Amino acid sequence: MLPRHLSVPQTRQWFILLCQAMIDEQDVLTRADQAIGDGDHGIGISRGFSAVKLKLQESDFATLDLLVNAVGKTLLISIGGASGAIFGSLFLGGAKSLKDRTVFDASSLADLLEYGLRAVQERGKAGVGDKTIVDALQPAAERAREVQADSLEKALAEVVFAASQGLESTRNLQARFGKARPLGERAIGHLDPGALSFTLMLRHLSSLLCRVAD
Amino acid sequence: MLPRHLSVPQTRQWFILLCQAMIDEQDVLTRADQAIGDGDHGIGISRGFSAVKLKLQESDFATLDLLVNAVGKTLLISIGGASGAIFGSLFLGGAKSLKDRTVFDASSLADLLEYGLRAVQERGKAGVGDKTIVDALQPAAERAREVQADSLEKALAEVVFAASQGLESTRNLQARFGKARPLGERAIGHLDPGALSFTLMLRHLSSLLCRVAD
Amino acid sequence: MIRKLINNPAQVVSELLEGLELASNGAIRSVGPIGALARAVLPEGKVGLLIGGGSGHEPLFPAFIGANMADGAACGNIFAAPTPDVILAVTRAVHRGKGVLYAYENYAGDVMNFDIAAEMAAEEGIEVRTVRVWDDVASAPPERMDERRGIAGGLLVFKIAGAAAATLPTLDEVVRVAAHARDNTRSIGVALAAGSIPQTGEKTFELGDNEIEIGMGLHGEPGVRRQSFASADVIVDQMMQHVLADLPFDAGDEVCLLLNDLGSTSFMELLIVNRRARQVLDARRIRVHDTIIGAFCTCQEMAGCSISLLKLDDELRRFYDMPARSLGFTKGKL
Amino acid sequence: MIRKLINNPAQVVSELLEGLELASNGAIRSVGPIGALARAVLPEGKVGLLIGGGSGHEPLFPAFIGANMADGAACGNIFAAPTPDVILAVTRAVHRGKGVLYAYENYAGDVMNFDIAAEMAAEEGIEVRTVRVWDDVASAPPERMDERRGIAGGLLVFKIAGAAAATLPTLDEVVRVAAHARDNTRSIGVALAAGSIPQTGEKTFELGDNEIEIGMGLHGEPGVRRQSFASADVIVDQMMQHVLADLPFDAGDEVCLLLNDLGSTSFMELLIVNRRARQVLDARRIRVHDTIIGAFCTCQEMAGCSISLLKLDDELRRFYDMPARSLGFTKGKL
Ligand SMILES: Nc1ncnc2c1ncn2[C@@H]1O[C@H](COP(=O)(O)OP(=O)(O)O)[C@@H](O)[C@H]1O
Ligand SMILES: Nc1ncnc2c1ncn2[C@@H]1O[C@H](COP(=O)(O)OP(=O)(O)O)[C@@H](O)[C@H]1O
Ligand SMILES: [Mg+2]
Ligand SMILES: [Mg+2]
Ligand SMILES: [Mg+2]
Ligand SMILES: [Mg+2]
Repeated sequence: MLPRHLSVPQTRQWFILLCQAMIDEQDVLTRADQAIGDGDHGIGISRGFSAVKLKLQESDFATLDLLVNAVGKTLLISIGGASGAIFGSLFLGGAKSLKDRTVFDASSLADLLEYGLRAVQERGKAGVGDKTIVDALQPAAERAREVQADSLEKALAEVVFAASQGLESTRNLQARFGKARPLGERAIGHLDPGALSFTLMLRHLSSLLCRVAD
Repeated sequence: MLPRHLSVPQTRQWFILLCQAMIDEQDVLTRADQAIGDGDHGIGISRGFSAVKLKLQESDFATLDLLVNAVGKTLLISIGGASGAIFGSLFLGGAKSLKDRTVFDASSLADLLEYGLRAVQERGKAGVGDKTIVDALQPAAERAREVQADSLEKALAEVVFAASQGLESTRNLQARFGKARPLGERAIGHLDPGALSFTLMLRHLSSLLCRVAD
Repeated sequence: MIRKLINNPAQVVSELLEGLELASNGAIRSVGPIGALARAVLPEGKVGLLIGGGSGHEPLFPAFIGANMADGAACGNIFAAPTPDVILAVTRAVHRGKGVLYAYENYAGDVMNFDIAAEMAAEEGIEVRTVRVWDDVASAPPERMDERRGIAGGLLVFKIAGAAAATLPTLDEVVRVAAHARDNTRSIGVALAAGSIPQTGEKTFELGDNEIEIGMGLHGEPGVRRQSFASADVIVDQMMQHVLADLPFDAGDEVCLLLNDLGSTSFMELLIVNRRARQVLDARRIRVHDTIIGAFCTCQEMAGCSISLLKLDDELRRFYDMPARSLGFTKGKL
Repeated sequence: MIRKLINNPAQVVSELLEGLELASNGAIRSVGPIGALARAVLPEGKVGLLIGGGSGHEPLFPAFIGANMADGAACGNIFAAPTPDVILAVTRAVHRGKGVLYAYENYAGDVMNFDIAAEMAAEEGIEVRTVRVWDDVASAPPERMDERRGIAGGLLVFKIAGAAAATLPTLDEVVRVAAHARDNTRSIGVALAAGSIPQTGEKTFELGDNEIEIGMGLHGEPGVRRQSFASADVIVDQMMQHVLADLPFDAGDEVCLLLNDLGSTSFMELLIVNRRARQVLDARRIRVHDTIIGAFCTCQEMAGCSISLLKLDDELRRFYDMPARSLGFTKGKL
């Protein structure tokens, strides 16, 4: 039986496992960004999560906000480009909702995604339908709020599904932000790279939960 | 029976026929110069003989030296590169030996090649064995002197043979001049482009003799 | 197998910046994390000019640091906007009490990272203003001007901003002049073949054997439309058509003309492009004050060029004509 | 299908020169048959400096016409030395009573055509002297120095000759300074991929997928030896080894360093090459006075670069430091 929630050390270990999984997604994300962007998203995400892995391995964190803030700050100063600012803002915004909390449960997930979404939209001004990360992040945040009373494991499965639907919705959208924008219709038929990396992140968090030691 | 010699108008027609034949050698000469040079010899020769063809068609010439001088001057100012100076000098030098002559016979050929060789060697300083045009020009000039009493047709056949042997000798030589020089042994196995174009010129003169109208 | 004169592909940015620093003989130094460079000597009371963006487009951005040019540059990874910590480090280094102008090209990543840095600088009491370059007429319609991409026209804006920042006493005035230059600059590119990302060797885009793309973006973002290959004159006519109609440039105007190699197009081809561009301008009675030809804003070994036009007035001409010196661009005065 | 921004391949030279003339806004004009260009305004009593050679290597030669640079240029067809009539026309145009210096790169075609022109000029009473550039250390052993090819180091020689011709009163003195610069200049190139001849689209040489060639000539003439591809540092170490040993350059020397793109190698790669070159020079206690980086002497879209070193003394430094202005090279003084 998977734990209903994680301690801060367990969350740290969980995030470290996530890092390696995201590093291994480099080629998939490179191809996605080649189709409708400049081909650097995979390298950026891989560089970002490599830096986070080092950061989390070298120190402990007393509370969730300190842990999540460290993830956000590290992504912000290591990925660069649009997704650096976006992923950085997501975690930095999310950390604000976890002040002094020491238990990562479904409600922590809901708070992190809600505040993260707010920060991303304040920074990037994109909304659902603009073919950006928001198309996966918003449905994920909304679903997380609905299942915040469930176990972390169950909530994550729901949130992953919501994000995946949002990701798939980006296939038929034209981009209103970022390097795909000038493509017009030529962006149709391709998934948004940022929405893809965000959804892959949630999928790995969900599948890695079982490997977090008690 | 081919004429023992040609008048100036006949020689002009003969040279005009030569021009088209040399223009058509562009690809052969390009490949030869690609192997051990910079690949522009074919373009240069084609450009040069196109200019000569125009020059000879637009005016008549009273004497052989005026005709041959016009060929030399035109090649000099249209080919460019090493072969422009070399072919220009060959004909300009040769023209000096034909002052006020109006009959092109085997002895005219011998004089033209001898004075041409002298001008080329004064300009380029190359000798037999240096893998340049001189390796074909010198034997041709020497053979021409030996057969200067024969008919033009018979003399040309001998001169073509001598030039061809000289050309073939360049295959196993290292270059001491021009762009092939730094190749060292790597030039071995390839004919010298300048020797090739000179030999082709003599071969075409020989085969075109029969088409010169009486 | 990536056939480029690089070492470890992952170290490309730090090594190119080290090479630039060495080439400057001490005039340019690192002022923080990798990517943060600034002039070693900066007069007190000068308005600071900070430019920057993703690497891989050299000489753009760091090779434009210099006298009467940029005071510092924040350089990101290949094709990735610089991170806020790098931008902030350069901001502190170039701040001489009169505030700092951020001038960069209008890409989502740049806008967000530079905004975050500007907020951080404000918290430290450093006033920052921003002028974004959006000269690529092919990247969005005129009514959505602020969605347009920035390409080689940025050199003209940075050159004028550099001259203004070296002479005008306040940030407001420097911002006004820089924005005015930006508003008068229009560019368009044409792509003949893709460059490749140094780390992966992947091509930035695919073009058919007989295809070119007018309006192609600097990072290989697809442009207006693909069409079959044509002669230089045919291509230049179309490019000039786009650019001239956009400002618009009218008879009697005076312009500066920038012909920029995107990576592997020869100076010879740029001269042939210039021949046609001048024929078009002369026919429309548009005078050319000065012409700049070379590789200033590139995309690795991409084949193609961009044409940029800056409409001059007395003010812009004054700053344009001022001498300037940097490793990637020099404007002499004898 | 030749994917280049050209029109009729047979008109490439005349069109590129027309484009250069237009870019000069009247400062450079045609002075005879195609290929003959000179400055429109030349002071009386000036020693004339005429440079030239085959086209296809732009900016070299015509884009180096300008103030404190060359007074005129004789340009041949692609990769073919200019013809004597073109050289003579430029000679007449740049002659201001003090004679003319021919400075060009040491190729058989150039030597013969320029010699013919010099003889023609002498017949018209114009004194002509000649300095040939042979900076390519890989093209012949030191004992046969005058058989060596000229490559990008020619820019440094022409720059110094231009400054000398603008200041020194006699042809003899200008010749002495130019020859002194030539004697102190050494270069070597490395080829990664071939360029192609515009008229035919033919590659100038073939290299295996995993091959590079150190010492490769400018026109694609084969170099010293082929070897397998390696990292920038490994390649630069070998190149510097060749060049430094040749003069030789010793500890305590002061040099100018030129890193020249041969056509499609990025400014980024040249900065990475510079990083290693400086490490080698610093380790040998050889000081670098100035560094020039860019595409000055190219071979169409050839990938690769050349490294040139000029050993300075007080005289050469004075002329090197003088400002200069041309479309292809500018040295500023603020
Ligand atoms: N304004 C924005 N708001 C939200 N997400 C954005 C915005 N701009 C870009 N993105 C996200 O960034 C992703 C591209 O990331 P990346 O390729 O690393 O950036 P860059 O465009 O700088 O190369 C896009 O797929 C999109 O999801
Ligand atoms: N010094 C010389 N003397 C005689 N012939 C020469 C000399 N230098 C070059 N050549 C001839 O010129 C030919 C090359 O011509 P071409 O390719 O047109 O000149 P370039 O080397 O300028 O490209 C060589 O094959 C050689 O026969
Ligand atoms: Mg991208
Ligand atoms: Mg040749
Ligand atoms: Mg990017
Ligand atoms: Mg040649």
